[in-house]
Amino acid sequence: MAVQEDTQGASFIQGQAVIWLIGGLLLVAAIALLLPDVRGMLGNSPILQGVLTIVLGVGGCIGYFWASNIVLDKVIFPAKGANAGKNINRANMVRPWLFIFPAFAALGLYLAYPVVGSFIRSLYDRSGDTFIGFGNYAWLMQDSEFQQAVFNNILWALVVPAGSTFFGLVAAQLTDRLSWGNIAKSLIFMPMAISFVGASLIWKFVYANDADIGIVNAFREWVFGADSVDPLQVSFWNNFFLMFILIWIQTGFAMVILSAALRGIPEETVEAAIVDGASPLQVFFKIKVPQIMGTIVVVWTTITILVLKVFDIVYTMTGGNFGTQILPSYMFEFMFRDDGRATAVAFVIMLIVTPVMVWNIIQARKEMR
Amino acid sequence: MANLKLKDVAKVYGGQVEVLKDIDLDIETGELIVFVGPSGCGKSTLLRMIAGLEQISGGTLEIDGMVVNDVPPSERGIAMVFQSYALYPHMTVYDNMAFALQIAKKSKEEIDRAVRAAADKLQLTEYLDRLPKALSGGQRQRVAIGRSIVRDPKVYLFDEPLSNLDAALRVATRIEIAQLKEQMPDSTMIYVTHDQVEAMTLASRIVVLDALKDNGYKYSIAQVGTPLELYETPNSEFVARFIGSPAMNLLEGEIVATGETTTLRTRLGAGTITSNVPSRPEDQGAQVKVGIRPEDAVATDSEDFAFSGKVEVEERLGEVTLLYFERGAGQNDPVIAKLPGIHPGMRGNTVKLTADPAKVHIFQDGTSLLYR
Amino acid sequence: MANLKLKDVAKVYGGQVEVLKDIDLDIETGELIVFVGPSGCGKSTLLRMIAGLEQISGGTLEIDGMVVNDVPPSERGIAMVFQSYALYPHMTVYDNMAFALQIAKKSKEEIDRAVRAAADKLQLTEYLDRLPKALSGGQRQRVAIGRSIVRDPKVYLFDEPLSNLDAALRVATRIEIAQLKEQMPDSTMIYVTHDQVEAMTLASRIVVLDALKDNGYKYSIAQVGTPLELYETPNSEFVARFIGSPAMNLLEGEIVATGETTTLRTRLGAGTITSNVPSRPEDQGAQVKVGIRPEDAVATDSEDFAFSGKVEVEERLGEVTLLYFERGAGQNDPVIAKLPGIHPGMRGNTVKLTADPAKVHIFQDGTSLLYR
Amino acid sequence: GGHLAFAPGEGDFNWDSYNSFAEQYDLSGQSLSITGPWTGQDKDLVDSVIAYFEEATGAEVEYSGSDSFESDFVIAAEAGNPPQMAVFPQPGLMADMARQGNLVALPDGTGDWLRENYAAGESWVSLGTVDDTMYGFPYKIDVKSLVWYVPEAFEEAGYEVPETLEALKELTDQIVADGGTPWCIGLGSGAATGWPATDWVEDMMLRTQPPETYDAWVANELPFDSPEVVNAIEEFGYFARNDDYVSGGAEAVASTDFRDSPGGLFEVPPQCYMHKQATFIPTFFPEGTELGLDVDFFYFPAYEGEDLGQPVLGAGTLFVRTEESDVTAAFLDFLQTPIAHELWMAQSGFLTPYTEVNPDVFPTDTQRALNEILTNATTFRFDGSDLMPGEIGAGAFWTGMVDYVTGEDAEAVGAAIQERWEAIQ
Amino acid sequence: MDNIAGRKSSLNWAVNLSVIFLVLLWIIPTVGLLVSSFRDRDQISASGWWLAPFSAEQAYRARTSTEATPEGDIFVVTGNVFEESEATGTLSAFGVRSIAPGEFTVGTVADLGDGESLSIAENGDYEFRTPEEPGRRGQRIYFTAETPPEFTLENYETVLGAGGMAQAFINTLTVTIPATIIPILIAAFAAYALAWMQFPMRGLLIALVVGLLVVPLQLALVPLLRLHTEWGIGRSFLGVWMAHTGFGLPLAIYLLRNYMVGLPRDIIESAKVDGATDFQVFTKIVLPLSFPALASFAIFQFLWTWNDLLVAKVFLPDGDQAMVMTRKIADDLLGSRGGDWGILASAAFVSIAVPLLVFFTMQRYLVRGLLAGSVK
Ligand SMILES: Nc1ncnc2c1ncn2[C@@H]1O[C@H](COP(=O)(O)OP(=O)(O)OP(=O)(O)O)[C@@H](O)[C@H]1O
Ligand SMILES: Nc1ncnc2c1ncn2[C@@H]1O[C@H](COP(=O)(O)OP(=O)(O)OP(=O)(O)O)[C@@H](O)[C@H]1O
Ligand SMILES: [Mg+2]
Ligand SMILES: [Mg+2]
Repeated sequence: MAVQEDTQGASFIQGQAVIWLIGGLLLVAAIALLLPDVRGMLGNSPILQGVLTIVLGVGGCIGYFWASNIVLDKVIFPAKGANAGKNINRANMVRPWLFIFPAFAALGLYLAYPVVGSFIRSLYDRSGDTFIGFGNYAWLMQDSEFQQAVFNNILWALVVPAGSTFFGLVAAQLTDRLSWGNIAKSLIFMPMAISFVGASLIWKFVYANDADIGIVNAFREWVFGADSVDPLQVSFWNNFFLMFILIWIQTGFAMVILSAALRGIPEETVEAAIVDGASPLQVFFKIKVPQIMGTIVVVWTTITILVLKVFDIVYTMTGGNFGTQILPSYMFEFMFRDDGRATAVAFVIMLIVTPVMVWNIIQARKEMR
Repeated sequence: MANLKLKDVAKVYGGQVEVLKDIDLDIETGELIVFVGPSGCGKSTLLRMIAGLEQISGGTLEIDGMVVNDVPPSERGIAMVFQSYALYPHMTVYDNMAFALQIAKKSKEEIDRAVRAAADKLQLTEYLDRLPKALSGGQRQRVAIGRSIVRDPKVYLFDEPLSNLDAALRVATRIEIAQLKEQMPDSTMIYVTHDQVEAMTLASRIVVLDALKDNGYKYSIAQVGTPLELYETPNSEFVARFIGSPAMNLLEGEIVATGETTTLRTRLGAGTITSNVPSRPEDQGAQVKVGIRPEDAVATDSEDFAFSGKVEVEERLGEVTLLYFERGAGQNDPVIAKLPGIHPGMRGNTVKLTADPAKVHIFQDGTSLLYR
Repeated sequence: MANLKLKDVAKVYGGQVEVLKDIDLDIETGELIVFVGPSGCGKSTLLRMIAGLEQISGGTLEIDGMVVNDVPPSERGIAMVFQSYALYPHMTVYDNMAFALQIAKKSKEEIDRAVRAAADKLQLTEYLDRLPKALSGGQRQRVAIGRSIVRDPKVYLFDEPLSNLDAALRVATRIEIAQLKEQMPDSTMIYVTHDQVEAMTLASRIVVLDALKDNGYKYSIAQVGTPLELYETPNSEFVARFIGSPAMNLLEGEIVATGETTTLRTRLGAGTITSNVPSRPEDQGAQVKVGIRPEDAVATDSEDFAFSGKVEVEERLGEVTLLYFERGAGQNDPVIAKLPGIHPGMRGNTVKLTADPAKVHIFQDGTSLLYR
Repeated sequence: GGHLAFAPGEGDFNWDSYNSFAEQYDLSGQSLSITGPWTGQDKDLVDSVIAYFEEATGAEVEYSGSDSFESDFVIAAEAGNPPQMAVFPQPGLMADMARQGNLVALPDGTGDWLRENYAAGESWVSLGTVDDTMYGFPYKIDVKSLVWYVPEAFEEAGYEVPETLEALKELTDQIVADGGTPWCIGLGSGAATGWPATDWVEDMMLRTQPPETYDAWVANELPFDSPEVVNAIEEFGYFARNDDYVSGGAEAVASTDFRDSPGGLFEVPPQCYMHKQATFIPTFFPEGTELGLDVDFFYFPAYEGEDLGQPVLGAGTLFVRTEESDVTAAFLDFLQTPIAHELWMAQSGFLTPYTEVNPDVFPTDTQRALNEILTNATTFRFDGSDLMPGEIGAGAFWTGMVDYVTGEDAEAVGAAIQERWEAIQ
Repeated sequence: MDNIAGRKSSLNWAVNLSVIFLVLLWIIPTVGLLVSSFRDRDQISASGWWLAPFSAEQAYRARTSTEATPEGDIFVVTGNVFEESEATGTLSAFGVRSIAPGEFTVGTVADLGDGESLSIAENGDYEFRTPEEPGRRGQRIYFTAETPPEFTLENYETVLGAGGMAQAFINTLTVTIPATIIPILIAAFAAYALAWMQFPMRGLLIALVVGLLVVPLQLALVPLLRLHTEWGIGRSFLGVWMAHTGFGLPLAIYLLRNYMVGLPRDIIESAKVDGATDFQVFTKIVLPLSFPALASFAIFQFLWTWNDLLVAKVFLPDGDQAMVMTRKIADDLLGSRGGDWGILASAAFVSIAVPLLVFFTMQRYLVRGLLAGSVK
C-alpha cells in the first residue's frame, strides 16, 4: 500500500498542488460568475477587491519573515568583515525570536491578554464596579443548573473524544484496505464540512418528534410499532443523543489523522503478530493501537478542547433545556448581561481541561527525552 | 520437527508480475536451509509464502505431508524472524516474547517458564523489562529470535536476520544461531541471507535462486547443495560467481586438450592451464570460461600462466592482500587475486597468475562442464 | 586542501555527560583519516564537532591554522556524508547535488557544470531527474557523496557511509571511495566506520578511540597510525583486539626468557613460544598476555605448542576454515584459529596451535611491551 | 435609497405630512446607520419606509438586520462603535443599555407627543422610559392576545367562536368529545425555547388579575411564586399539559417549533382547531394561505366571571439612538409623521396605536380588525417577559416554562425563577 | 499483507458490511437533508424524506370556484379540483368535511344537505349544485389523491437568489483564504523554531501553546474588539483575519510542531552543512517536507473559518458589504424563515459545497509517505 503512494514524486505533488490551487481559484471564480448578480457587480469589482485584500494580507505576512531575515543577516549582523563569525552567531541567537515573534505576539494578544483580563473581570460583580473576590465562583457552586452543566460537560469531555476517536480509528482501519475505501472516507469526512448550525439542522430532522419527519421515530414505529417520542426529552440519555452529533462531526477529523498514522506502522510488526497467531482484532488492539498512541493523544486532545468550547449544538438543539445544559451554553446565559459570572464560567471550563493539558505537557516532555 | 515439500510452487503478483516459478524443493526435518540469490529474486517472497503471509499462486506447499496452501499463518506452526526484527515497540522484551503464548491462551506459569528459558538461552534475562528502543541492535536481534523460540514451532523462518547488525555483532550472532540450531537438532530452519559467510557457515544445504534463462524477471532454483558442493562444484557461472567473495574470476578461453583432465588456453594468458574437470573429445576447441577463485589464484614466475596484468589497486587487509587487475579495454570487472599475508608495494607491478588444476572450473554457455 | 588541528578537544553533553576528552590530533592535507572505536565512544560526536553541528566544549579546533570553534557549519568549508544519507526527499538527484551551490548563489552554468561533472564521476548521470526514493541504496549513497563533491570542500567528513549497504554494494562503493580519494589527492577526508575492512583498506591513518582507563565513560585516542602499524604493532590489548577479525586471541602466560626475543609459556600450552618482541631482564617471570591472531595460528604436531583444545565449532568458508576452541571453564570468548583451505571433519578433534615468532604479541597490563 | 413603493400623492396616504417633513429637512451628505431585528421580508418592508426618509432628506440610511440583533448590538456597543440608531424588540435590554450609558435620550417633548397621539399613550411613554428619561420610541406593534383558526373547519364541525374564556374551555372539551384535538401549541425556538409559553402566562395573568397586579409581577414586587402567578401558570397548564388538548400530546409542546406549530390547523384532517399566537404568525402559514379566507383569528377572550374587561397583551419595537445628531433627530421626527406608519400599514404586518393614521390604507379587513383590537383595548399591557431583566425574561422564565410543561410543579418553577430573580438584584 | 493465506472471505464480507453500515449511519442524516432540500415546506411536513421517491396518497383541500351558472333555481359550479389546488396525481376519493376527506368514492354524487350536491369525476372535474348563489368563499372540497414524487429547485433558487448572496460568497472567500494561509504561515515558522532551534525558554513556550489551546473563544471576543477599535482597525477584514489567526494559532503550532519534530534530524543538519541558514533550511527543506501536515491543517482551518459565524459576526462590520455566507444564512435567511426546513436545508448545502470541494481536492495530500527514501 505504501507502494501506491510512493509512485508520485514529491515535486510532482507540489506541482500538482499549485495546479489544483490555481484550478480551484478559477473554479471558484467561475461559480461566482454564474451567480446572477456577480456580473453586475463586476463594475465596482468586489472580486478584484477580494483578490487584492487577499494578496495584501498574505503578502504582508510573507514579507515580514523575508524582510526581517534580510535585515538581520545583511544589515544588523552582516556576515562580512572582521567579526563575520561572531555576527553569524549573534544573528542565529536572534533568529528564533524572529521566527516566533508573530506567533507569540498574536497568542499573547488574542489569547493570553483576554484570559488575564477576563480573570480579573470574573472577580467583579455584574456591573463591573465592585470587587467581590470569588463571589461569582461561590454563587456558581451553589447554582443547581451550574452543577448540572458541569456534570454534563465532564460527560461530554469524556464521551465525545472517546467516541470520535473510536469511530475514527475503526473507520480508518476498516477502510484502509477496501477498494472503495477512499469513497467511504470522504463520506465519513463530509460532516466536518458542515457548520454546527447546519449539523444541528440535520439532526433536528433525524430526531424530530414525528414519525413522518424524524427517521428515528419512523424507525421506532416501523420496527417496534412504538409511539413517537422526543429523543431530546428523554432525560439523561438526551445528552448522549446530542453528543452523538458532535461525534458524528468529529469522526472525520480523527479518521483522517489516524489513518495517516496507521499507515506509518511498520508492516512487519503486523505480520509478525499474524504469524504469532493473533486474530485481526488482536492485531488491531494489541499491535496497531499501541503503536499510534501518540497520534491518538493528539487527536483526543484536540477534540476534547473542541468539545469544551463548542456550544452551538446544545444551544440550537435544546437551548440547554431538558437537563442538557453544558458550560459554554450556560455561559451564554450570562454573556453581555453579567460578564462577571460569564467569565467565571469560562474559567471553570479551562479548569476542566487542565488535566488534559498537563497530560500533554508530560507527554511532550517524554518525547523530547 | 517437520519436513516441507514445495511442488511446482509459483508466485504471480497482481495477476501479472511473475516472480517465482517451478520451485521444487524437499526440506527434511532438522535441516537448516539457506536461500541465497540476487536482490529482488524472490527469496523473501518464498519465505513469506511458506509462512502464509503471501498467497501461493501455483503448486502446493506441504508441511508434514499436509497441503497447507490455504492454512492461515497462525496455524502452520511456523515462527518467523524478520529482517527488521519487527519487535513490538510498545511492549517490553518479556511481553514481546510472551505475546504469541498469551494469544494462544497458555497459562501464566507456562508462559513465564518458556520466556525465562529462552531469555536464559539468549542471555537476555537482564533486559526483560526494557522496551526494544533501549536495546542495541544485537540485543534486538536476539529478542526477535527469542520470540520465535518460545513458541517451539515446527519450522523457523529467518529473513536476513543479521543484515542490520554491524560486523562484529554479526559474527557473534551468527555463532549464536549455529549453536541454537545445534541445541534443537529436530527443528527445521529456513534462512535467507545476502551474506556469503552466513550462508556457508550455517547451511546444511544452500538453495541458490536465479533468473530463468528465457525470462530475466522470473526466478527459479539454480542449484541446491551443501555449502562445499556449491563452493567446489558450482553448476553454473552464476552459482560460481555468487558463492565466494570476492567472486570467482572468469577468463575467456579455449579447450586445447580433452580427457580425464582438460587443458585450456586463456585469452589473457600465455601457455596453458589444466583443470581436473573431465571433458569429451568433441569439446576440443570449444570456447569456454575458465573459472579461478581469487583465493585459488597463485602468483607464478613461470611463463605458463593463465592471466597476467598490472596491479591497479591493492588492498591490504592484514591477513590477506587483495590485488585488483584491470582486465583490459572495455571490460569492467577486475580480475582479483587474494594472496595470504601482507604484500606491500605491489601496486603497479605486473603479476602473473595461475592455479591448482583441482581448483580450475570450466563453464560453457554459463553451465559447468561437470553438470552438463 | 586543508589541514586540521585538534588540541585538547573535549565534549561534555548538557554540562554533565563527558563523552570525549583530551583529543589531540593533527591531520595533514590530503590524508584520509579513519576513526574507529566501540559503539558509543564518540566517533560521530567528534565528526559533528568538526562539522560544527555540535559545540566544542573544550580545547580548540583549527582548520588551516584558523580557530573555528565558533564558526557555523556553513562557513567551515566542509562537506559531510551522513550515515543515513540524509538526502532531501523532495528534491531530484540533480537538485540534491545543486542545493549547496544554489545556497552559495553560484551561477546557473557553474552549478550545472559542477553537478554534471560529479554525476559523471559517480555514474549518476541517468538518474539526475529521479527522486531519492526511486533509487537503490547504493545509488543513494553515491548521491550523498556526489552532493559533497560538487562543493569542492576543504574537508570531507564521512559518518559510516556504507553501513546501510549490503555486502556486495559495500565492497563496490568502498572501492569507489578509494578511487575518488585518489582522484582528489589534495582533499582531506575523515571517515568513521565500524567495519574493519573499510578501515584497513581506505585509511592513510587510523585513529582508534577507547575509554580512558580511569573512567569508563570518557573516551580518548588510544592509538593513531597507518593500518599496518595498527595491525602489526598494536600498542594495547584493546587496539590489538579491535583491529583484525576475528579478534586476536589473548592467552595468559608468563615470560620465561628475556632479551632481543622473548620466550613465553602459556597457561594452556605445553612447551614455550617465542616472540620477536624484545624484553628487559626485569620482565622475567612477569604475568602477561600472549597475543596470536587467528590467521597467524598454525596447527602443529610438536609437543611445543602455545594452545591445545578441542574444536567446538568449525566454520568452513571455502577459502578458509575457522576453528573455535573452548578456552576452559568459566571463560567465554573462544580461541579461534583460521586455517587456509578446506579442512572437513575437524570438529571434536584436539588441535595444537603455535605461531611464527614475528607474529606473537605480548601485553602487560593491557599495554604492549613494544610501547612501554 | 431604493425605489418608492407608492408614488407620492396617490392613494389615501397623508402625503401632506410627508411633504411638510421633506420641506423641513435637508440632510444631503449625511448618513445614518440603523440595526434591528427585522430580516428577510421585514427588512424589505422597513427599507421601503426608509426610502421615503432618504428621498425627503437626502441622507443615506443603511439598515442591517440580524436574527441575533441583541448580542450584536451589545458587542458593538462594548466595542465602542454602535450604530447610530437601533430597534429594540425588548424594553428590558434597552433599559440595560441605557443604564450603561450606551443610549442617548430622545428629544424633549417626545413623551408629550406620544401621550397626545398614541392610543393609551401613557403606557407607551412608560415603556420607553428608563429612570425618568425617555430613550425608546415605540413603532410597529404586535398584538399577542389572538387565537388563530380555520373558519371552515369550525363551520363543518358546527363550532362557534367563543366570546368568553369559559366558552373557550367548553369548546375545547367539545372538540375532544368530537374526537378532535383542539390546540396546537409549540414552544420550540432553539436557544429561546419556551418563550411562547410566557405569552400564555401573561395573557392568563391579565385575565385572572387586575392590571396593577400584572405590573407588580413584572416589577417583581409580586414574587414569581405567589399564588397569583402560580395560578396563571396553571391556567396555561390547563391547556398545555393535557394530552387530549394538544396536538401530539403534552410532550410535544416543549419540542415542537413555534414556527411549525400552526401547520396543524391546515392539515387534512385537521390536527388541531386553534392556535394562540401573535400577529406575526401568518408568515409561517403554508404558502398561499389567505388571511380572512383560509384562516382567521379571534380575540383570546377574557373570563366573564372576573370582570376585568378586555385586556390586550402586546409587544412592539422601540427605536433608540446612540448619538445626538441632526440626522437621528430627523429620523425620530419622521417616525412621528403618519406617513411613516401608513407606508408600512399599506403593505403588511404592521399595527400602530397612532391615532392620526388613516386606517383605510390597510389592505385587508383583517388587518384593520386587528388594529381595532389594539385601539379598543380597555387594558393594554406590554409583554411582561420583555420587560423583565434579561436573565429572567429571556432566560429563567423561558426555561422554567419548559420545565413546567415537561412535568414540573408550577410552584416549584415559580420558586426557582423567583430565586434567580433575587440573585441578580 | 493483502495476501495472507487462508484469510476467510467471511472476514472480508464482515469488513465490507461494517463499512457500509458505518457509511450509511454517517450519511443518512445528510441524505435526509439533501432530499429535503428539494422538497417544499408542505411536502416536508407531510411525509418523511425517505418516502419522497414514492408516490403517496395524500389528502388535499380545494375550494370550488365562485362563478356559477344558474340552471333553473339552482346554481351549477364546475371546474377541476387539480386546478383549484396544488395537488397532482390521480384522484382516489373525496369528501366535504375536513375530518373525512375520503368520505365518497369517485363518481358518486354526494348529497350535502340543504339541496346541495357534489360530484367529482376521476379526472378531477367537479360539479357542484347549490340552491344559493355562492359568495366570496366557494364550497370546500377535500379529496385524496395518489401523488407522484415531486422535487423542486425552488429552495435553491430562493437561497442563491437572495440579495447579496454572491457578495457574501466573495466576502467569505476574502475572509477564509487569508485566515487559512496567515496562521499556517506564522505557525509554521514558530513550529520550526520550537522544534528545531535552540533558544532559552523553549520548553516553557511549548507548554504555553498547549495551555492556550483551551481558551474559550467567547471570552476573548469583546476585549479584542475593543482593542481593535482602539487601534483604529475597527471591524474590518483585517480585524477578522487577525482574530482567526490568533484563535487558530495554538492548534496550528501544536499540530505542526508535533509533525516537524518527527522530521529526520540528519536532513536538517545536512542542509546546514551545505551552507543553508535557518531561514533557508526552513523554506527549502522543512516547509516542503511538512506539506502533508500543512495540507491537513489547512483543510481544518479552512473548514473552521468557512463555517464560523461568531468571529465573523463580531469582527466584521454589519451590512451587506462585509456579510459572510454563514451570517447571511443564519441571520438573514433563517431569521425570517426559521420554520422553512426546505430553505434551511438548501442553505446548508450551499454553504458546504465549497468546503467539500476543497476537501476532495486536497484529500490526496493528507497521506504521509513523502519521507520515504531520505533514510534507508
Ligand atoms: N506486491 C508486489 N507487487 C508486485 N511485485 C512485487 C511485490 N512484492 C514484491 N514484488 C517483486 O517481487 C520480486 C521479489 O521480491 P522479494 O522481496 O521476494 O525479493 P528478495 O529476493 O527478498 O530481495 P532482497 O534480497 O532485496 O530482499 C521483486 O522483484 C519485487 O519487485
Ligand atoms: N545529546 C546527547 N546528550 C547526552 N549524551 C549524548 C548525546 N548525544 C550523544 N550522547 C552520548 O555520547 C556518546 C557518543 O555518541 P556518538 O553518537 O558520538 O557515538 P558513536 O561513536 O558515533 O557510536 P556509534 O558507533 O554507535 O555510531 C554516546 O554514549 C551517547 O550516549
Ligand atoms: Mg528480501
Ligand atoms: Mg555514530
